Amino acid sequence: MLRVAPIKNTLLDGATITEQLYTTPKDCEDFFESLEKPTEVKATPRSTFIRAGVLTTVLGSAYMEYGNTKVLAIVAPPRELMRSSARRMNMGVLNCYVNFAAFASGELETVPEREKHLGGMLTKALEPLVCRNEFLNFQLDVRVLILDDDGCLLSTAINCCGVALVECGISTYDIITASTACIYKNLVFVNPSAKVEELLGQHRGADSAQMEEHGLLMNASMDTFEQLAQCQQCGYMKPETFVKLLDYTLEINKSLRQLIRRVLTDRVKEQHVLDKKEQEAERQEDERLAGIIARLKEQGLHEFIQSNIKEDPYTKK
Amino acid sequence: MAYVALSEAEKTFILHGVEEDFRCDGRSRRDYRPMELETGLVSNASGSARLRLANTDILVGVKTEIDVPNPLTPEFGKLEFFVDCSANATPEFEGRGGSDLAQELILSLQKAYESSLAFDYRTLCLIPGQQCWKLYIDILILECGGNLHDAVSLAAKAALYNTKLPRVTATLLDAGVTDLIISDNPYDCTRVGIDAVPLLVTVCKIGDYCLVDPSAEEEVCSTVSMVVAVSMRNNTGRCGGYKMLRPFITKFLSTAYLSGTHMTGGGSMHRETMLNCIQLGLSIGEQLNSLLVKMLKAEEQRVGPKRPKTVGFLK
Amino acid sequence: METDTTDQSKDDILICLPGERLCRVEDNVVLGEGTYEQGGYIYASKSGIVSIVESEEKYQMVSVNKPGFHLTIPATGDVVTARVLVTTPKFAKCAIFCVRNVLLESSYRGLLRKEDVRETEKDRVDIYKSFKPGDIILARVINQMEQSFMLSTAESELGVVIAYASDARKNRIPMVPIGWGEMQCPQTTIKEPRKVAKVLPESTIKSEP
Amino acid sequence: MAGRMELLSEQGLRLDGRRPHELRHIKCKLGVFEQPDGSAYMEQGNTKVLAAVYGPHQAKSKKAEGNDLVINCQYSQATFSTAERKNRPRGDRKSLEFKMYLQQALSAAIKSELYPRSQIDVYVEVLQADGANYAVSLNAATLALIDAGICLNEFVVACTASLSKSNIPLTDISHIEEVSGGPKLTIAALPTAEKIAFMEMSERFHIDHLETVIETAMAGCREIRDILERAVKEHLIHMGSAADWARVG
Repeated sequence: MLRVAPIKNTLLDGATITEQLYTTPKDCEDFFESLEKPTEVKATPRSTFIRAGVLTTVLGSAYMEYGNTKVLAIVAPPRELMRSSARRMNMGVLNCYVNFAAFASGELETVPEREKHLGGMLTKALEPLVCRNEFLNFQLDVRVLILDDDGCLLSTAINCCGVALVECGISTYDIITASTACIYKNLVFVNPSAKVEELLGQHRGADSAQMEEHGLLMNASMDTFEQLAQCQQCGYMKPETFVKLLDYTLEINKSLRQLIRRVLTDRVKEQHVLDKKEQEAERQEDERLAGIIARLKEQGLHEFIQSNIKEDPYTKK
Repeated sequence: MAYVALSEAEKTFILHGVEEDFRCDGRSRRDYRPMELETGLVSNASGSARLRLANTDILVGVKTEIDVPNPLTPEFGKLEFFVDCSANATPEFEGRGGSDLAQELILSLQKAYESSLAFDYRTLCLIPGQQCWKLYIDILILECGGNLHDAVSLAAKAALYNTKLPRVTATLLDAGVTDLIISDNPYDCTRVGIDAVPLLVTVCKIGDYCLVDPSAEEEVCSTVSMVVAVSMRNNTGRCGGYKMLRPFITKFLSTAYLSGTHMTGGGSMHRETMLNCIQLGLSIGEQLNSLLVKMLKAEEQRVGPKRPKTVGFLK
Repeated sequence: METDTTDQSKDDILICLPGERLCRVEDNVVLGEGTYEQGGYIYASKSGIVSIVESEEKYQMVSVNKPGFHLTIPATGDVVTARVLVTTPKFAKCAIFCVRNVLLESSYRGLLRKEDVRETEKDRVDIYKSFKPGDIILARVINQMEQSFMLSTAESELGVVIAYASDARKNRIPMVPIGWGEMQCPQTTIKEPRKVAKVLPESTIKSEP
Repeated sequence: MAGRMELLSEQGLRLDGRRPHELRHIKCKLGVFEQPDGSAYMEQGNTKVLAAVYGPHQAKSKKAEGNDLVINCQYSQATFSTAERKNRPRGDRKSLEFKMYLQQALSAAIKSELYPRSQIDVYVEVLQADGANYAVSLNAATLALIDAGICLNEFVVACTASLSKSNIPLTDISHIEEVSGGPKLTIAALPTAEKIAFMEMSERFHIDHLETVIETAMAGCREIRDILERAVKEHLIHMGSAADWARVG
């Protein structure tokens, strides 16, 4: 009776995805029981690792691990706008593409739809962040590759893209931080894992009639002017719980912001040191050249020097 | 949305209008434009509705199909949205032009209808685990006059109200296989429960004021807008004792829930402005919902001679 | 300024991140690169080192420059180096591959119209007498259209910098300018009309005997 | 033609009770929308079609060859228009085919010498398909062109015709008659000038019946033209009444 969609996945022929998400509703119930219920809500981010400039081939790249959700973001320098659509106001266009790695998620038939959904939401979150009036008539492509999916996919992707944009030198109004919180059977989970998120998805929120509220809230904020870039809620909740979850996520965002600021500052120092070394090497090179010229000059080969070393007109020293 | 080119002077004119709470078409910040709603236009579809909000024209058709339920939710039916931007609205929608706008509308509708508290999927189930109804909600956008989210959600709710699912009886054949007999008597049908179905209310921020039902011009000069999905749920459990006062009571006891809000428009918002956007959206959503349900019931009562032949586009 | 100043002692560079407030807007403060102004204050929009440059009439330019590499987009008014791809009677299509002295990673499309080739007698310009496909030119960006940049070589120090003789030989050597309208190939002494850029110092131009 | 249902009962009535030469009931309205330059809605029996016209405006650069008029059509059918749900409104073979037929028929009607190097967009949306979709779309497109004020040589009108088993010609074929295997001839004609702009036929019948079937289709076209003309006059009077033309009568 079950329609099993045999999706041929070449990369996965050998390896099988170990943990199978639930197959029957019964699984959800006993998974939920097995879950250790958080007594009080600690609004702290998971253990995160962020590294800017991980790839040599691309100018702006960042890798982020949020718990065991692993995401890689790449920002290409702006290029001309391909299709000239009349809708373009006075701002540049931002396109975000999210792709799952072949081994990232178990059920493969929902992947293309989830990719489109995440891509759309990511574009909406990053639009207020980027100073789009500076690259008029240009389009900026941001690509995100999801290596491992353990919940909070969208918020991790937003954080990672924020770091990649700053790393690439695109001017942004502020540093963006995002986090997720959810509520299921009147229990608040912060940074839900993939299994908890699975509980909320596919209309299954209200198995038992007395279930009042369930839902998930993702919030991306920019704290210099306490602006909310994107606040996206799905599920079914009262306005009061909406505000409660919002405040939890804002708290998490604050601590995430410190972490990202430290990463970026270290990155700038590192590049500054690299720059210094480079300038140092360049200076030595010039001195060596000047030394050769001086030596040749004493030997009176003035015309020879003059004829083939033209004063380099283009680099204004 | 169809792109309306506005000069700076026009934008400031609209901005000042919004500040004085007197928009260029005379409405205040909380008013909606006049709407016309008609159900039962398309005879090929199980349910249909046409909504004309000023110059936004939406036609929704609901068609049904028998499908296998999702193994994770054996006793729930299925719902699928499809939005088509017809080129009638603007030449820009020709061919695949309107696909990103359509994608955005489908996403916000799917999120709003996702929770089973918002839409009662149990009514669509035939045989738990084996057979269930699958409703295709096809939305056709004929003219874009701004505020598409609200118009689309209102028309979808009206079409769902108008949907007539034929009664299905299951006979147990040998070897456990159940065979479904669908009755073809047009009047022997069940309806889909729509009281908790959410409505999308777009609260648009122009300058530092929030307004509802933005027209195409106001949408162009707004930096950011919040789409609030309002679902009314009358928790019948509590008012058990006042059976005879029920209609009066449920009006108060039905509380408004949020079933899928998100921000769109490419701007950002302060925390306080977002919260009073949500408050405004909730209050407007409640009024809109009660008005819609009253109107649908009224149209249903006009049966027999009083029922005008469907006027449709001929008005 | 709430930037962290802990490790500033080393070589007193001031690191800032996007969104950090730099200073208040006074009349003599000019917004530099990598900053934006909001509510009377100047904020950083890039991560990097803050530099305050005193220009002549006591104007301070606050700018943030990012160490490491520099992502540049040709802005209106920049002098760019471009290669001529296609010439038609009305315009020359070129690919911009370097802005000021920063080499770009991906080339941008440039368009040099006939009227913008030189200041004098604008309309009687023949593109094929000024540029040939394959030449390297210096030009100034005057406008940014939808799909490409509008270039102009109207000033005297703009125009062809490196040109190859148009007779297709393998090892082509660059031609030497002999005046502002012509270039000569040292091997085959063929003279070809070009709009030469006045960049080379006077002494290197051998005057016609 | 095995299993071809009997289109005509003994008493000479068709499946939906019409006489052989009778048309389905036609209702139409001009000026349905505000944003397009011209729009029209037409109902012929249960087939309901919306048409919108934009233009004449500058032709997109890639299509303007020479200085003649480009008619850009799009035929799309709502997913809920047929009994069986279509999963794509346009882009399938039939829509592209109808798009070409529309272009061919309309180019015969529009005076293209008045609009050199320009483009007219004609978009047709079928809300409900109950047979003769192409014919009703063309009639709706004609009304939309008139509403947009585009000069036409004459009303271009389309009508379908078929042949029952007992060789009696039938006009205006509905979906059931179409599906039950009867031959179907679609004619787009300029009735007063007795010219045929476009003709298409499915299934087959004997050659010497061709003459009578074409004649019935042309009679159908003339009848539809009169109905459309009455509707346009009514619309003009209604529009004109605002600026008191109505007294002209």
